[in-house]
Amino acid sequence: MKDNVLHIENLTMQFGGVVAVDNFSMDINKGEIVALIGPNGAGKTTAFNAVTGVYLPTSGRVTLNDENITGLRPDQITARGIARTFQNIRLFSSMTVFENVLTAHHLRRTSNLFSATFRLNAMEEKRMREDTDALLKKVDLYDLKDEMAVSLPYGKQRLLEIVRALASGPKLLLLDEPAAGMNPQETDELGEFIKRIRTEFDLTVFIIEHHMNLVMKISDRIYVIEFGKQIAEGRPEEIQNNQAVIDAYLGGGEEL
Amino acid sequence: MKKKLDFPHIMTVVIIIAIYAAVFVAEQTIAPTSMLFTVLKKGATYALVAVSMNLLNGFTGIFSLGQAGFMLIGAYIFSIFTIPVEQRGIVYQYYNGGIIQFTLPVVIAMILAGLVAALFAFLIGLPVLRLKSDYLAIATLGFAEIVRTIFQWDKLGPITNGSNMLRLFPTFNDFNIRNAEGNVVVYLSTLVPMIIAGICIGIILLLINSTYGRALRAIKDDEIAAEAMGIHLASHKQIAFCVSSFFAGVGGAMLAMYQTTVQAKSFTTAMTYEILLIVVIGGLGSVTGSVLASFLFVACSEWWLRFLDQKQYISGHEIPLLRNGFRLVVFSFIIMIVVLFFRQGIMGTKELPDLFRKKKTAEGGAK
Amino acid sequence: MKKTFAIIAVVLCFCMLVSTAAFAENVVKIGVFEPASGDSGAGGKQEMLGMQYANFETPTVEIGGETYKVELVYADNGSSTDKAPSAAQQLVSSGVSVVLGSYGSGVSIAGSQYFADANIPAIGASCTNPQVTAGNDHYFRICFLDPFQGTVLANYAFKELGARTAYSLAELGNDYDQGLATYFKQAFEALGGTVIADSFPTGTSDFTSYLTNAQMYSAEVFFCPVSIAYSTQIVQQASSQGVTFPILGGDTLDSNVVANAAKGTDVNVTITTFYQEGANPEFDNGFKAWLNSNSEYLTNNGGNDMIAAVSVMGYDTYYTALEALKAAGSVDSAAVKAALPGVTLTGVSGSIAFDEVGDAIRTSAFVKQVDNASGDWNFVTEQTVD
Amino acid sequence: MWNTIFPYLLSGISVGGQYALIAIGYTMVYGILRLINFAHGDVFMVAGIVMVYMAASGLPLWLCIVLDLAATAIIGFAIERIAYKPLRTAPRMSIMISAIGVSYTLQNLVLYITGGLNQIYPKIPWISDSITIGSATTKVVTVVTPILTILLVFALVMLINHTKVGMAMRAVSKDFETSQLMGININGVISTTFVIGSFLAGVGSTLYFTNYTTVIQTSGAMPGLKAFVAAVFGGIGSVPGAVVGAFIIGIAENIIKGLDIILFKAGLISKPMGLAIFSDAFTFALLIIILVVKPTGLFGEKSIDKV
Repeated sequence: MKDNVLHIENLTMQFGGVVAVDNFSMDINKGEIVALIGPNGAGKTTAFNAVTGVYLPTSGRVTLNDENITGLRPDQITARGIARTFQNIRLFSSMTVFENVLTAHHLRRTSNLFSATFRLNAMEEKRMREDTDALLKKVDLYDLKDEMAVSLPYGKQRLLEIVRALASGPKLLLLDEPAAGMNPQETDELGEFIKRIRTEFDLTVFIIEHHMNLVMKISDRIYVIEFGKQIAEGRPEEIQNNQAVIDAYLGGGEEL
Repeated sequence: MKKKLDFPHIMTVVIIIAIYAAVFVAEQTIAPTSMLFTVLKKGATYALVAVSMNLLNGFTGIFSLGQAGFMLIGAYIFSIFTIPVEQRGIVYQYYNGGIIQFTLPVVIAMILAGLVAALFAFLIGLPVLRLKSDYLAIATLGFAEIVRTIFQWDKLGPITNGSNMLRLFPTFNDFNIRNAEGNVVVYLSTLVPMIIAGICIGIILLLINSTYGRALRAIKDDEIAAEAMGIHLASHKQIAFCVSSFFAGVGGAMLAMYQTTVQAKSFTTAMTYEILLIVVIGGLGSVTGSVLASFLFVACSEWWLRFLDQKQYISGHEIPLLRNGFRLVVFSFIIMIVVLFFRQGIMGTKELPDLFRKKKTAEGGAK
Repeated sequence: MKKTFAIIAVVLCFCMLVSTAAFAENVVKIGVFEPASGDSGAGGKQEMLGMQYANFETPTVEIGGETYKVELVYADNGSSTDKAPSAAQQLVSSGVSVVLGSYGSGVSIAGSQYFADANIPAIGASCTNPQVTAGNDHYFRICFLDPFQGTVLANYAFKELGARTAYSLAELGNDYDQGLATYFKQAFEALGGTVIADSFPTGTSDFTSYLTNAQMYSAEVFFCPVSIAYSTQIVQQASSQGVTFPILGGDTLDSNVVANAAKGTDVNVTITTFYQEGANPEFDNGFKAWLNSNSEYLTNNGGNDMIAAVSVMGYDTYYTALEALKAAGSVDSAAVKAALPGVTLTGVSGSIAFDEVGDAIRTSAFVKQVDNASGDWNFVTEQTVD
Repeated sequence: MWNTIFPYLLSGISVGGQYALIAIGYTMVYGILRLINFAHGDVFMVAGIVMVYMAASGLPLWLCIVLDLAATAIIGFAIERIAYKPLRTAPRMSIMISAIGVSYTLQNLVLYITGGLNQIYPKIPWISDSITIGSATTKVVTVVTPILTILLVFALVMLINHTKVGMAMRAVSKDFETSQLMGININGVISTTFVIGSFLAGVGSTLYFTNYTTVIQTSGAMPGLKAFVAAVFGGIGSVPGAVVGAFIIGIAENIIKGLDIILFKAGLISKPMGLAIFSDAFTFALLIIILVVKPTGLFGEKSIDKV
């Protein structure tokens, strides 16, 4: 497979007797936007957590650019180029917008504890701050930079979380229900934004989302899972007409 | 951080310089026996320890209750290495003068005190920092108790003097400059400890405002998000734990100098609780708050509220309730009121410069 | 929020000013550096009672031709070496001419440097550890020392009780306990006996296993030179464990609290001390009458009017201080300090004079034993060591 | 060998039973509020002080015990209402600090009332008498304690498993918010927990102070801490776990006190090492080891953090 970024192979995640993800495999290629959908409780976030190292997979393998990242810690995985957002927003509540984004630069530091404390890293610190400013300008959050992150309106918080993830310099961005709680207009803007950053930051995007309009509009390919198992894979129009998918959503007793 | 000093920062610097100048003048003019100096000396010591605890509990969100243990280590290391050789025979009376037969200069001994405390913190941090909040609290508390026992063990007597008192090491009064006759020319016994504490707190502030400080605050706010941002939890918690313990160790050395004697027995959990209460009264996450609260706490307990412990008469009538112990009762009620009704403490998460800034709606609204 | 704190601070400052406002001329302040709380609180209070009684008896003193009213200034050192510094500092800052105390050697040592720095002399009533007066010129004491007391106890255990194995139990971090235990061990082993020494951490209340240890080692005497708080528990637990060895202690055990604990049991409690009730009937009667005049005094004396030796020592310390003030002819602490080495007087506990270190010249100690039926102390012998 | 160890074992079982009664209070409160009630050891101490003053007032002893237990339960209830309830929505650290504040306050109040003097606990007939079992002589209370403890624990487990209140308690400890939504009277359940916990601490205090006779303001600190360690050791939230933990810790600390002679008689050491002083430290070392090896304790349930 060409330009493979993320490769998941026979991933299984078990909690006690519950199998949350069952022998799941997938591939994401460079520059793609790939969506993972499925009814509530299908194991989507669990799969995300297994990829980002929050959970240790029961079995299976995850590789990033052909490097095995199974069993690495979340911070190691982020360092290798996977950044993520969370289903329920996890911003740093005691920090401003600016500081939230600045914190992501900590990962790429060259200073050590001593040089940072005694300001021997002034150049680097200056660069971090300038980069943060530049990034905030790019995404139109610069005017809000000194606001406390948690005092922003909901939509902006979602946006800020994505920007914070971008600041860590990822190759692959994982978005966990970024449109949750957004109105249709905000959702549309989000879709445009995701497409825009893919180009501007040379990204590959892996997204979990319930807003079908958004998913169908921006995804290159879609994976569908139910009870932890893959039931379909394909381009948006293929998925829309897939009987198994329709059954899962309508017949599974799920309220959409 | 910013090169340009804005008005709030200028005011802060002015205030700090003014305080130090006032202390210097006061020391030369007021009788050295005044309680004021006792309060300032002990206050400076507690301020350093409280700030170091705040670094853990307030800024990193690690609920550690091992402070007394690290102070004990610091106090012991300092005093063991600074007792003059000729006095060791008296101090280590049951151990033939002990086995350490050299002394280190005060400053080096203080740094060593911090380093040894940090080393212990590193070793204990390896297993316990993985634990969650309350478990961590109780494990560090247990660690402090274990340290206290080990230092009292008879078999270590040649080093630690067993459970007996260490004394005759340099104290704050040795910072006074004396003339040939031994009379004090310049009083520095209060100013120097305040400067030492000031420098240490300054370093902690620099750390808090560095990229590492931001990482620590990120951990406090949300461990999972911090980890997803590439912050290695274990090593950063370890950094906070070791740095905090380093300064707790230095604080322990200062406490030794203040007390003039050191004994493992007195470094109890009650001491840790006392410091924790100071941190809470000052505001978890405010260095200024911890410093202010330390001086207030010490002043109240050692000075201002002392009259509550003595019988008092107003125009011949004895005021009821006042007798030994009443001070502590009043004191505990004040603390309970702060804990229950002023949860943010004196400063919340604000620092001194913030007081000179116009109120930000974002921050003010959160309370 | 901030206002509240400001108001509290202002009110406190005001209260403080009111409280420290001094009036009346010709007052000489004597500091009472004693534990009123903590493990040694009971002993400290009894020692204070002696000073208070002496102050009641002689409330004024002639200094340099003028009559001064004596004001006792109290500071509770809480029986702990970390609270002692601020208590000492409190006395120093209130301008005392001389300090009395403390019960407990550890706290005396812990406060010592503060008195030295302020050039204020201190007179210990019952702090028997050599370290209190060693290496300084401001600390004096009117009691005997632990090397002496330890030897007396060891002799008594070895010769009178015929013990060859002794179990000694001391509190960790208590300089008095550890010191006396060490001197006892040295003396007892010099006589040819064996001592097994154990220590317990502060705050212990379960002594059963330590008593079991002594039984297991087949100890013939249980030596516990510990605070009143611990000795009462040891005595009671020894009784319920049915131990057969006698319990031997130092001057700290000389308290009606301990005697009460042994009352009605068959535990033999023997101690060395400074004074035996009955030796000075005039003092005894006066003191008892005074104690009975006020319920608070009685409470502080452990509930009855039995005379503790430390009360006598406190009483004598007060008069020693008055003598020093008279000799100095001034209330200046430095003058008092200079006058102290030459002070001699005949106190209730015997004649008092200081040697070059500042220790009392004493060559005898009383040995007393609890009468298990009445809960009184019975005089056994007066021991001297050359 | 057995004769050497037996007396220590007996002391250990006795003190273990007393720790167990305190530990139950810790474990139940933790199970429901996720709060280390640092003041619990002081409630235990206050129970002792109240008893001393009641007995001194001349009331018959049996009435004193009944009133003392009632008073202790009320104190526990009052502490929860005054110091913890207002902080229900605050961060956990705030409540824990409030608990430390309560502990500080109780100790200082007792210091003030007693004037810092040791109080002698009244002698309760029969259980204060001495008996001889095998190679050890001890008080009757030593033997009574474990039996009474096990009976009380049995009653408590029955209460938790077979009554409505018990079911509510279990529900609240499983999921605080959902139970609230299901109409369980949360405050009622929490108060009940505190009342039961304090009552048992009161019983523990009667047994403990009958054995060790002296009460001062700091009497509750160490037993409280040890009981808490026992609760964590056994798996906090689990009543049987707390009891097993308490017995293990009680026995371990007494064995350590006699370790020198045990090792000596076993021929492993030739002279005493002064190991007895490690009796408290060993408890904490045990705690750290169990936390590191099995953070949920011997009988604790594992919980997964949701991301």
